[in-house]
Amino acid sequence: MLFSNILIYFVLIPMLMLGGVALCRNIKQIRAVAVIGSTALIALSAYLIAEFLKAPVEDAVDGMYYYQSWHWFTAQNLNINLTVGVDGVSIAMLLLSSIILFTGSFASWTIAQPKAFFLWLILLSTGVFGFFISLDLFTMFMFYEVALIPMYLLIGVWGSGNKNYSAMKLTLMLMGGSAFLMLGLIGIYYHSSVDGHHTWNLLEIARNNAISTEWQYFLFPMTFVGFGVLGAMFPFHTWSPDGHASAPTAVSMLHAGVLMKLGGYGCFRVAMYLMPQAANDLAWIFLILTGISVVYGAFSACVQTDLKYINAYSSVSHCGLVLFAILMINTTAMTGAIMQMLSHGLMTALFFALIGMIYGRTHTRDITKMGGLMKIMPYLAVCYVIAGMASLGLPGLSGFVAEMTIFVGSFEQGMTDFLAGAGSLRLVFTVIACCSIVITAVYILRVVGKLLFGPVQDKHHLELTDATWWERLSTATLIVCVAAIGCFPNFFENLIRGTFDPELFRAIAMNLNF
Amino acid sequence: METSAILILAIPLLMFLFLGLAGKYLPHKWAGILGTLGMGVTMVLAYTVAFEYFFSGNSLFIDADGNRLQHVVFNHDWLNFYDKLSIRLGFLLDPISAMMLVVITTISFMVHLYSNGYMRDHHGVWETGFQRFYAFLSLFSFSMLGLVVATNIFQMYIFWELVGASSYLLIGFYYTKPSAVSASKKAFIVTRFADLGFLIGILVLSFYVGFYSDGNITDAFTFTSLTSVPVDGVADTFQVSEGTAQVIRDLFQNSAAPMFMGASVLTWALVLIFMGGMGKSAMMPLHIWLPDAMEGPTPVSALIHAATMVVAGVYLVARLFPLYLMAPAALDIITVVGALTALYAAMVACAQIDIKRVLAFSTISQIAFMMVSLGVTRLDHSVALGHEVHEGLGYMASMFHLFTHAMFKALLFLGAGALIHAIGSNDYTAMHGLRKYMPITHITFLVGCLAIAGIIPFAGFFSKDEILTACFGHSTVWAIWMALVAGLTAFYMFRLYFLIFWWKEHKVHDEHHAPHDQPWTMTLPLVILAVVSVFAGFVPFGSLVTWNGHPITGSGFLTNLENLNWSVAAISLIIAIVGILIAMKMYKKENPLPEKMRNALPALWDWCHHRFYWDELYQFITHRIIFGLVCRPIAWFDRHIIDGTMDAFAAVTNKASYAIRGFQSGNVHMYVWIYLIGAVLLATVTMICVL
Amino acid sequence: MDYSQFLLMKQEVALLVVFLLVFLYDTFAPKKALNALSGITCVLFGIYTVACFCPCVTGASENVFNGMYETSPIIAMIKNVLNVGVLIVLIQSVNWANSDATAVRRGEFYELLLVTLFGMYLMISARHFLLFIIGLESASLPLAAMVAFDKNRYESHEASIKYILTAVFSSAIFLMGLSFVYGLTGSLYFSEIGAAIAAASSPMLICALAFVIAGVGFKLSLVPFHLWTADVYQGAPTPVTSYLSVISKGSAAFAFLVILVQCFSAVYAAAWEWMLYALIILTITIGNLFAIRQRNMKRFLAFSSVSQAGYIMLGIIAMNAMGLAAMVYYILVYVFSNLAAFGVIQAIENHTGKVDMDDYRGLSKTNPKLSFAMMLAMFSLAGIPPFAGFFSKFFIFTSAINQGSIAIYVLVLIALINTIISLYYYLLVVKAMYISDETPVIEKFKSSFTDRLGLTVTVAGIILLGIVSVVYNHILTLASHSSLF
Amino acid sequence: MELNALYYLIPSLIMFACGVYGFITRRNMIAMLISLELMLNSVDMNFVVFNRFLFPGQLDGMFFTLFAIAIAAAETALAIAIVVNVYRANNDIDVRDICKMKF
Repeated sequence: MLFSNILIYFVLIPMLMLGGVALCRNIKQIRAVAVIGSTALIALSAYLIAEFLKAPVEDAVDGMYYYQSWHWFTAQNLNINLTVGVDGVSIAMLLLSSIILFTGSFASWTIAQPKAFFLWLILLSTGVFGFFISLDLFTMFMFYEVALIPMYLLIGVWGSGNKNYSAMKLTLMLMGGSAFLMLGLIGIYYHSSVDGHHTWNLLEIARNNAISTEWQYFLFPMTFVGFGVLGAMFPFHTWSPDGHASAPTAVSMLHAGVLMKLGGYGCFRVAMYLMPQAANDLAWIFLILTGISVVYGAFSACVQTDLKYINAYSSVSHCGLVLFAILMINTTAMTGAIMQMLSHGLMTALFFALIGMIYGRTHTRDITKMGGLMKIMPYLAVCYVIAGMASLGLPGLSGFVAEMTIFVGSFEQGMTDFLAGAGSLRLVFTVIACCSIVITAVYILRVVGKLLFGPVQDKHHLELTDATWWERLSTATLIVCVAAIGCFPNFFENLIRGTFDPELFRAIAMNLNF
Repeated sequence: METSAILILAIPLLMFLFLGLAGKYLPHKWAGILGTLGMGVTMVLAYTVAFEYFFSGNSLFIDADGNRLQHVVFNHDWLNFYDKLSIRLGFLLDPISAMMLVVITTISFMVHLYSNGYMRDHHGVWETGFQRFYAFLSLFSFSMLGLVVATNIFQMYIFWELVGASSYLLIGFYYTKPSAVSASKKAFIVTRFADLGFLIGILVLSFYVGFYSDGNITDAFTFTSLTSVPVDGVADTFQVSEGTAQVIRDLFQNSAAPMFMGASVLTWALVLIFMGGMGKSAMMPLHIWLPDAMEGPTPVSALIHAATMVVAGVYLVARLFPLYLMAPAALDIITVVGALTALYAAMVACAQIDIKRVLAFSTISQIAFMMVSLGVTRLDHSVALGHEVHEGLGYMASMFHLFTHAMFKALLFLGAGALIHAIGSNDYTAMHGLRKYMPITHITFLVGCLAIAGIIPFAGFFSKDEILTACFGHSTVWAIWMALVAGLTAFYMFRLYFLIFWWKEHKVHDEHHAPHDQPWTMTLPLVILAVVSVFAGFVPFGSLVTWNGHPITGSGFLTNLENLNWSVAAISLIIAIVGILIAMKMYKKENPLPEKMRNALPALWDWCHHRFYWDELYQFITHRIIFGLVCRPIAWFDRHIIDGTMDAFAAVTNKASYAIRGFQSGNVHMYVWIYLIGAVLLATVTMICVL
Repeated sequence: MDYSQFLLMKQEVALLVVFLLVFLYDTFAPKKALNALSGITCVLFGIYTVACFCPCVTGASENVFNGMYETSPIIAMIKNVLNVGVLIVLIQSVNWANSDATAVRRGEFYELLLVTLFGMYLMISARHFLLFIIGLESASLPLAAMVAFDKNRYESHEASIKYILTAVFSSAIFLMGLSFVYGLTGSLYFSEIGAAIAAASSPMLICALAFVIAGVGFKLSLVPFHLWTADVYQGAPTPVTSYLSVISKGSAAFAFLVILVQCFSAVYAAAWEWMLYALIILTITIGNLFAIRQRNMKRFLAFSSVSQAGYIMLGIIAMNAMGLAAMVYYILVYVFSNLAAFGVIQAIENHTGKVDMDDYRGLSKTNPKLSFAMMLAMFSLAGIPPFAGFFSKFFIFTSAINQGSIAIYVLVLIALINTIISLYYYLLVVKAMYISDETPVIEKFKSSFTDRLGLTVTVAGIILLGIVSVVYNHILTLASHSSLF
Repeated sequence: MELNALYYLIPSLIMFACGVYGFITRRNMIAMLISLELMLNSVDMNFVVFNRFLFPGQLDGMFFTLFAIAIAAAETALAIAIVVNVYRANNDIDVRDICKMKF
């Protein structure tokens, strides 16, 4: 039965929410639907975590729990199934998504045209949830694109500033990425067959490991770039600053918090998982690109004056670190990458929520035109400082554990490579990436100093009010999550690490043997 | 024991959370009392723990031969990187951590107490954010305590960062003042830059330890084993855990160990770690944040930027000292950096007007003393001016000085705070001749000055004397250099003292508003610290704190006096007295001598007064080079080249669209032409290709 | 003669019956009763459409008239797809047909339309060029008359003269090509031609091939044979445009596949594979480039349909059942998507006479439902999930890549990149309707029952056709049983 | 002199070419239609000739020609009707004047 599998509810609940919102008559009902739905999703993912942590290994199919497959397009060896299954990483991502949807609902408490807004927002999250539970390349890709297109309208209609341009640019660039991706996926489908039996099933493809090396060299860049565009990999990141700057609050939150994670998730779950040989051989190309992303984004952020641009570039830097760590192809660094995804997701959502709330009051995002907000809206300002601290890697908050794990893992890999005579690329880029912690501190403190501290710049701002209860709830939730990861990292790392067991993740095993 | 240990960390943390979250709803007074009480309890606990460690004679802490042992009270996994490496959080008791517990809790408690008075104005109106202030103080105390009891280098790094952040918050306490904001930013970023070195150093160390050992790196990384490295000829290490210790030792001594630019990678690692220490301890050239950090409230300066946080660098080197012992090159670097910094800071301190800045530079200079002292420590037997030097004396001296310096420097800062609070200005030009108005402050300040100048029997004398002895034992050049710096120290401290309390009569406009001693909350800590500063010199450090736990002196009250190297003591005393006398001559009474000297060497004055233009240099590097030549071009590149390329795709598509629109001319003839050409081309091209 | 053969031509015969009924009613009904003509036609055709879904051919394929005519489940399927499209066109055209200007001639419209549909049936089923040419001409000549249907609009005349001149020219070229084929093989049966030219290619064959491709490419509006498309689509009455853009194109695509596969499969790699690559790239790219600039919605959709034709062609490349199924499915989805778009355009045109994209600004505020339908249509055309267009695009790309060479990857990549351009201009429409802040040009109005019915059907199709996998699975099963390959 | 297929085919091709040329150069629509007739007739000739000379045993080509003639007639009739229509609307049958819809 379709509904006997718990995972399907991650898609089903958003769909019900869609229906619910469509039937709503006023904003109160819409809020209720959004909040109830997203709370249910959080509960569901929490339940999943609890179950996962005590589930016996035998229940898993290649590390995937709740594995189940339903026929969809199956005529004539097409073999498109609706295959679901989760491992620790997917669960972590599901939890992240539901939390951000929850907080995003609160952040858009008083949005204009709420019905349409929530419809699109929930459609977007349907895509996100579907993507994370899917184990079938086709389904995965479908949900991936479902998550992309609502962005256009969400930014276009509810955005601000140069929204037409940004929305179009974002959509086209991301779709451009998915064009490469689609080609890559179809290529994988055709070249992974054993005995003429084609399959879209991720696990089967990985198990067969039948893609020839030459084809891996062709398909790996396709898929990696395809997902990398969404992961804001240099030089395909340029949609991100404009897109984030124009998007409304909840959309920025969801986009930076969750959608960009789709990119990183896809990179390892599809590109590296299915094509281990190419992942090992071609990692250096992308390592250079992502290494550049890390410092490049950070440096760019240093001189921006628009709050959202600063944060968008910081996302480029942090998400660059995710891909960077994934490309280290070792368990520690990749675990760190996922931690960084979680951490960045929550913290950047917090940032965007706060920026949205500040912008909603001051009607400007130019840091040169604001100042001394700590005096005017202390709650928001304190939250901003906390977010900033998380971003620059203060221990006790999530950023530190993620970055530390990444650095330890990458350094280990870099030195191993170096000592094995395999070049010092990883080592050099690890050191370069480490430098980002300083640059991050520079731009974070620059903003905090200019925006929150110092004398009040604009006298009109003195009349502004502090956060409302829904804004407090939204930000407090995120802060609690950020602190939870920061204080109890082992809980989350234990969730994640299983995915990158060399026995399951062939690329790591290859890298180790090398 | 374990309960006390947990409570020592937990009370300040909980206090931070409570005051941070609920402080707004508490009356100011209660927030202050609560914070102070919390810290008081912590202090008592720390005292009991330290007392138990040093004096109980428990076999956990001291072995049969009287060697002190390292004891891990608890140690829990916090973050597993991989099966061999994880971060543990724990509580390590050994001589230096027990000593630091005492120092930190004492000073912190004094500052908590003192702030009750300091953080309100003469009419008793509380500073805005008073509760926040106490929350931050608690956070800082928690971080600092966590740092000193760290069981491993990762834990140290974690709390190291937390200390940095709480320092940031406290320096920027007056957040509406732009100078405070930029000072806090500067402090954070400079130390962060240093931490980058620390981080990479840790990574290098952790990798090599893991690479060469089959065992668990986490265990190896616990200080108990990191510092139990057997050193040639000396067996008395804390606790030899063979496997990992042997690995580390091999790493250093194995000629096959990897080299990088002529030095072993491990030496590099230690130098990088020392870079972290340079940042926190404000060694040149990373010292520039400390003088600016005086923008924070004065009690904060006393707590963080005089007594505790800034010595974290020294503590770090001391922690890893057995490792440094195996990399003499790293120690030499520490010596040179320390010596240069000491002189530099002392010179600059002579030309400052702001009393807190003088104290700040004196702090830098004194910490440099400790660094030098560590840097000159070797285990070979050496002789200083005819007397044999105890093995590892420098280490002991450094820790001793750390201890005494914390006391008298906190005293000086709190005294300065009292003055500032009374006068409302940081400049000595606004003070002069205050001795009659603020007698308690005057006396305590004088005690502090005497202590730092190294006049017998004040605390500073003993510790500084040991340092100089250690220097003489290692290298006469550095010893003389440091002795001169000690003289300068005496000079600038008494310059400050005379300019504040003498020089000329204080002008009082209104009897009611004449400066006066502060309330008991402020004077009590002064008095207590003054008393400590007088007697701290007699603490038998040689029997309590040594690099390997092996006592080098007896434990009597007068041990320090008995063990004095009198030749060295004489030199340092003479130099100090000369310094004081010159200061007295120049500054006791208003006279034109200082002016004359300034005019005689204007360049020297300018350079000293402007701190050798380091700030300007940094300003140039950060703003012109980093921002102007890196950030801006990158941002430009992003907007115009990368973005431009993407936009160009769109523009080209549009252009192409316009360019080819002529084909759709609306003319049937044209349509047919194109049709025909298409068909014929299709045929001919295929024919050419196929046939 | 075995008259039972006609039973196998059930669909054609039934269509003729419908045609006759309509014709007779139009001729003999009293003037007052003529108002019911539109309704009657829709109902009759609806019944016919539903009836056709009952399986008529069970086996793989059946030949009639010595193999001149063939029918098989997949052929019945494509005809059904066309029927559904025509039914929707008919429903959507009711308003237009009943308007004052056309009311007197609406009978002719229906009759011409049904005749062209009959011609298309023949094109699809023909296995002999004589039958094919009859089908082709009867599918295209009446269309010229239909294009000229709006007597009072100048554009209509211009469109029809352009159409007839180029169409006849094209059929002359096509016939020339056919004569070469005949000269080479001595037969006009597809199967015999295919057998005869199994040998190596000759210049004459290549010429013949190029001319045949040009001739059918004209109907499909492949670049560079597409130039009539935009003008005709713009000038023709909107129901005719929608009919032209989906039904005519769908049938031509299928016929094209049959001709290429049955007659010329022997010289696939040697000759027409590369021709097709070039045509596909040109068609998709040029169609897109032209579409970017268009402001007139009909002209805009004309160019969009040009580029869609390129995607349809991808189904031919694979030369297997999967490609065939993907193509049929693509046409089906395209029918629904494009007709949804045209449905909205018609509804607005009938009420306000506006067809400019700029007039659509702020449409979502005054007519949210119409804008919603339009948006879904645009998303589906652009291939956005979960709408049907995504599935059809995915399947057609998948089937094309089945061919396996690296060249096909490049081709598909170009096609995929072109989807980005197409997404851009489809989003322009969405932007005009939803994002533009200007005051709406079009007033709020209530569309008629038939408009709403048509749009409901198409929107339901757009949403369901993809997700409900039965449709594609069914088509794929039918295609795999086809005897074409 | 033996008459072979080429003797017929070459004039036929010339006819076709003339037709194309006329179609492309003449601006009068009636003249264009005449050119079209030329093209169609050359095709008819081709079919007949191929049938007669290459495949004399069958009648496919012949019949095809018959049909083609009929279709050509239908085309012409329709085209002329439309030309008349255009003339009414435009007072002109110059093909270059009917290019209001372009780009």
